Amino acid sequence: MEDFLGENIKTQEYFLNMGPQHPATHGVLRLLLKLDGEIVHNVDMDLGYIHRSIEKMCERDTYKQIVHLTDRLDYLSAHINNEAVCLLVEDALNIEVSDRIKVIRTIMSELTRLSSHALWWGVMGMDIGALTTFMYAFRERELINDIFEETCGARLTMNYNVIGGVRYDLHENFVKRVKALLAQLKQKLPEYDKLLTGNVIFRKRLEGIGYISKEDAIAYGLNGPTARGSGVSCDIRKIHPYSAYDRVDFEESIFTEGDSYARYKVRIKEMWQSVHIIEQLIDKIPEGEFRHKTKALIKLPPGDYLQRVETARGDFGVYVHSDGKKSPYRMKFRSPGFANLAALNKMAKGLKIADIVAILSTIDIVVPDIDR
Amino acid sequence: MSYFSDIIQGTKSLLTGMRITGNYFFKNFLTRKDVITQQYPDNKDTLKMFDRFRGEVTLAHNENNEHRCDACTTCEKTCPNGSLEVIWDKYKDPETGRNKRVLVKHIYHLEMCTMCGLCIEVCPTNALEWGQDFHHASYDRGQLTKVLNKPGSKVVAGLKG
Amino acid sequence: MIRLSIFTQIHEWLYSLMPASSAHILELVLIAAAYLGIFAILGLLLVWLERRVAGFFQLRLGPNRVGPIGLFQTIADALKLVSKELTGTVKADHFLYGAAPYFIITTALMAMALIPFSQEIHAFDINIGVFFIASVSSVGVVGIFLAGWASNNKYSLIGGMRTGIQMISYELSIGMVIVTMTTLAGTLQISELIEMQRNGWFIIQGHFPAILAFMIFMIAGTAESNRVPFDLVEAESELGAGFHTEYSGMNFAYFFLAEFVNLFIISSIAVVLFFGGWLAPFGITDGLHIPFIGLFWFGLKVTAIIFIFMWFRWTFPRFRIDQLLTLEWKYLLPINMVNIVVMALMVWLGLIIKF
Amino acid sequence: MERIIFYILSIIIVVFAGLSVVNRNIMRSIIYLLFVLLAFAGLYFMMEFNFLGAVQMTVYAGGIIVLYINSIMLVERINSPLDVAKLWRRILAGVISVAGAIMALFAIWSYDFTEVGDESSITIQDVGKSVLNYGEHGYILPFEVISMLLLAAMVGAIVIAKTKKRNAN
Repeated sequence: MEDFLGENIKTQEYFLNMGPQHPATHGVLRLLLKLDGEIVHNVDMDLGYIHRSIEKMCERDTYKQIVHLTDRLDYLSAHINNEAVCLLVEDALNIEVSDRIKVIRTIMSELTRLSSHALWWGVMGMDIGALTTFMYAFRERELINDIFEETCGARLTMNYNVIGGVRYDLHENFVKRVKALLAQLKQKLPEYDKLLTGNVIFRKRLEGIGYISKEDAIAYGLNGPTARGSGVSCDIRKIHPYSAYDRVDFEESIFTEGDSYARYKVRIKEMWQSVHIIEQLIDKIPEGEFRHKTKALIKLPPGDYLQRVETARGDFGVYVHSDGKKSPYRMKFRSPGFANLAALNKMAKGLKIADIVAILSTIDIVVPDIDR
Repeated sequence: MSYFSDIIQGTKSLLTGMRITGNYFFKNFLTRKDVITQQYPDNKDTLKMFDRFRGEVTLAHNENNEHRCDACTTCEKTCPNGSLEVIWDKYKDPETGRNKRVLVKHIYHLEMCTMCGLCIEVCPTNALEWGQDFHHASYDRGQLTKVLNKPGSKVVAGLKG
Repeated sequence: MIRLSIFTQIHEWLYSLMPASSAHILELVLIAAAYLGIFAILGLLLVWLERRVAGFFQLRLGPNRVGPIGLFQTIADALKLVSKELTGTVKADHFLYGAAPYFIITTALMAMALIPFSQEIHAFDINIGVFFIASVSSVGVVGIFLAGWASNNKYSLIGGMRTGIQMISYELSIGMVIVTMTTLAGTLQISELIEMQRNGWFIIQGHFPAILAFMIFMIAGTAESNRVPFDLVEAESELGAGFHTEYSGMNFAYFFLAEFVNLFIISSIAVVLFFGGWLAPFGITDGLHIPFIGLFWFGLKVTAIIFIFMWFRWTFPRFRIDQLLTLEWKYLLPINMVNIVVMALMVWLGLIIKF
Repeated sequence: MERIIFYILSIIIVVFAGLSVVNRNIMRSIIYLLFVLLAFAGLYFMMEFNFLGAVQMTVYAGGIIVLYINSIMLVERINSPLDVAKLWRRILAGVISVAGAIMALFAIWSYDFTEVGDESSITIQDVGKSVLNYGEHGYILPFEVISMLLLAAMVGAIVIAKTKKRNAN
């Protein structure tokens, strides 16, 4: 427009504070938008509104106490975060956990992923403007949460993993409930597709929006479904299999378009893959111990340790530098949301306000995960 | 020609979506079968949580108003948030003549508790238990600080600590 | 003018009581008051209906505590809103900020006067009927615009700007649909429009182009009443509450009420233009002299149309602003123009279905 | 009764017309202008020129004013009050407007108005027929000329939109 109008008539840029209290930012995230009318020229991410210094708290706590803190990072993949810390400590102490523990952990992780993606799907619809999807997604999510509550005792911050196993044995209803859930998911996931995926408005809102190329995705350190939407193969479950992932057959869901719709499709496919993984494991949960005895006070031998897991949002890394004391000298969480959010400016430049909301949704941010 | 096929495809996809929501509407309207929400305050009395539900930390009392806490303070040390405070007193056991601890107040700060369950795990005498109560809302923060041992309660006789 | 027998009695009683001029004024005031009452009741009822319907769509029950099946829920809400503090921003343009809700309320009321509730209850049967409603509702836009501007809030401003663009575009579609149907009917007067449908509703008389016009009308009507998928004006997930972000209490309630009354008005126009207004389907109740039967049929039809609008709302995602414009200017407008020609040809060649 | 309404409308027109000129807040000026236009529509309705009144509302109140607001919002200095013109300009403007008013009044007073009986109001058919009539009192020529003008405007708008798109690509 500026070329056409020449020097004399200019449009005025203005700033808009999106957040920290805004329905689209999924928490207390502040985006400072530089707008020209509706067109976004720049996005500044302003973080730190719910920083709780969890990493610093970890330096104070013993390893057993640290586990439950990780619930509070990415609260939608609480179980997987717990698992990361447990795996790290078990590796460092050379504890070989039984097959039963591995399988239980894997099933739980996949259930967590399903529940997280179900919530994401509902909220995605809400961000785009379809309010009903939220309730439909919660119907399935509630079933998963019931399974969690029956076995772990909590619905969100499960804190089910402990160092050396899991806290309780599986509840006797577990297998029955999971099978019912899988049956329902197989019936309802196509409904998700009909309601949202195929919808022409929805597709027009996402297709070609928020494009990020494969090179940029790698350069920005994107991970998880966000990167897989750009064709980057980065599934930790495939690259560094942990727990029982090496014995199940599943496909890494990769789409190469790099736009919001690709990221959306990745997550929908991941839900199907999770169903597939659980199906393989649920009938043959091996017998064995569900919890190995560990020392009352765990001390890691001095050294550096790293454990990566694939949460619902991507590559979650735990790094510990131990000096041999009862708590880590330094604990660092590499959270997937932080890296993914960093690419928002790249994705959203030149698009509209409504697109920012859609892109944020397809990145699937959880603000406590970003702020820690 | 894509202009017209776009219109037809788009309309079709919209109608597919409407069929799904419409199905649910009429099913619910006629039978209330798919309703997934609970009518909460109505079912307050019949609502039962799962056995392992972690509502709050409680100190188990038996029918004689006796608990199993010997005031060893392991739970207090283990708690990552400082939600538990064990206040104890010394007394001389008349039989053995040794100094022993007795529990005066087991204070529980619910507002600080993250329900991690470490205290219950480490308790050497299995005195602490999960409570099923979830009606924790209150207008006053002070009400969230609870004393776990009931008034007049004693330690179970013969407890080894 | 109002012609139902009880109204005639009141009319005569008033004129017998006092001189003609004062009776006339009093009658006008009474009618205005009656319409204000209808306005409020309709608004509250529709809000209740929306929430109830939304509940069923979303696997919930909706309001069901206050009164039988939650009917008094909205009254309780209205009481709450009345008792709330009216807040505003310091640097707002207070005159315009205060005036904006009344713009919308007034225009909605003016359009209400033309709604043919039944053969008898019809306050203002003007010879340009439908066109008048369209023109009045075009003024209502200014209210939303002002609310967005005067709030001195950027979210409101964006909402206001979006309204302007959206309304100007979609009024065109509504106008052209009206033109299409007038080509068939040959009149704009609402009572005549309805009487002409004794030989079959216009959607049957005009068959294919009329159905197309009806579909376009439903789309444009959704846009006119700012509902999903065209609720960019208040787009909750993008703009907070859009143009009424800064309004609270009763000022907010006015917007809310007017939105629902506008929905009713749009549905009424659809019923008048396509579904024969107060006429019974196939004239099944024509011989019977049941009081308020016209009101019953009209209400039934309008409720059905409103239900479709609600169905849209609880199914579809929201458009983006440029897609909204693309839809109007690239799809609806050309189709509409062709449709007018087709309709004119049909009327000319006498290809209309009449019973 | 009608007389009272007429006076009310006239007062609205005069007062708000004055306010819309005097006011230094551009947004308020527009709104006052809107009131003036709406009051004019009211006058038309009083005269049973229903179609004209409705057109007045749609085109002026609904269309032109919204366009004004839209374009004014694009102006950079919308928040600050308008500048006051120089004194000689104000005097000149005053003289011109007074002269215009005198001319208008002179024309009105010199014309010999005859009272028209209460005829039935003009229907849409009448309007349509006279617009597409090429005989006496027919408006077919201006109608077509205006449609050509609108076509030109539309083409212009498309050209502007297209230019932008080519640059973007």
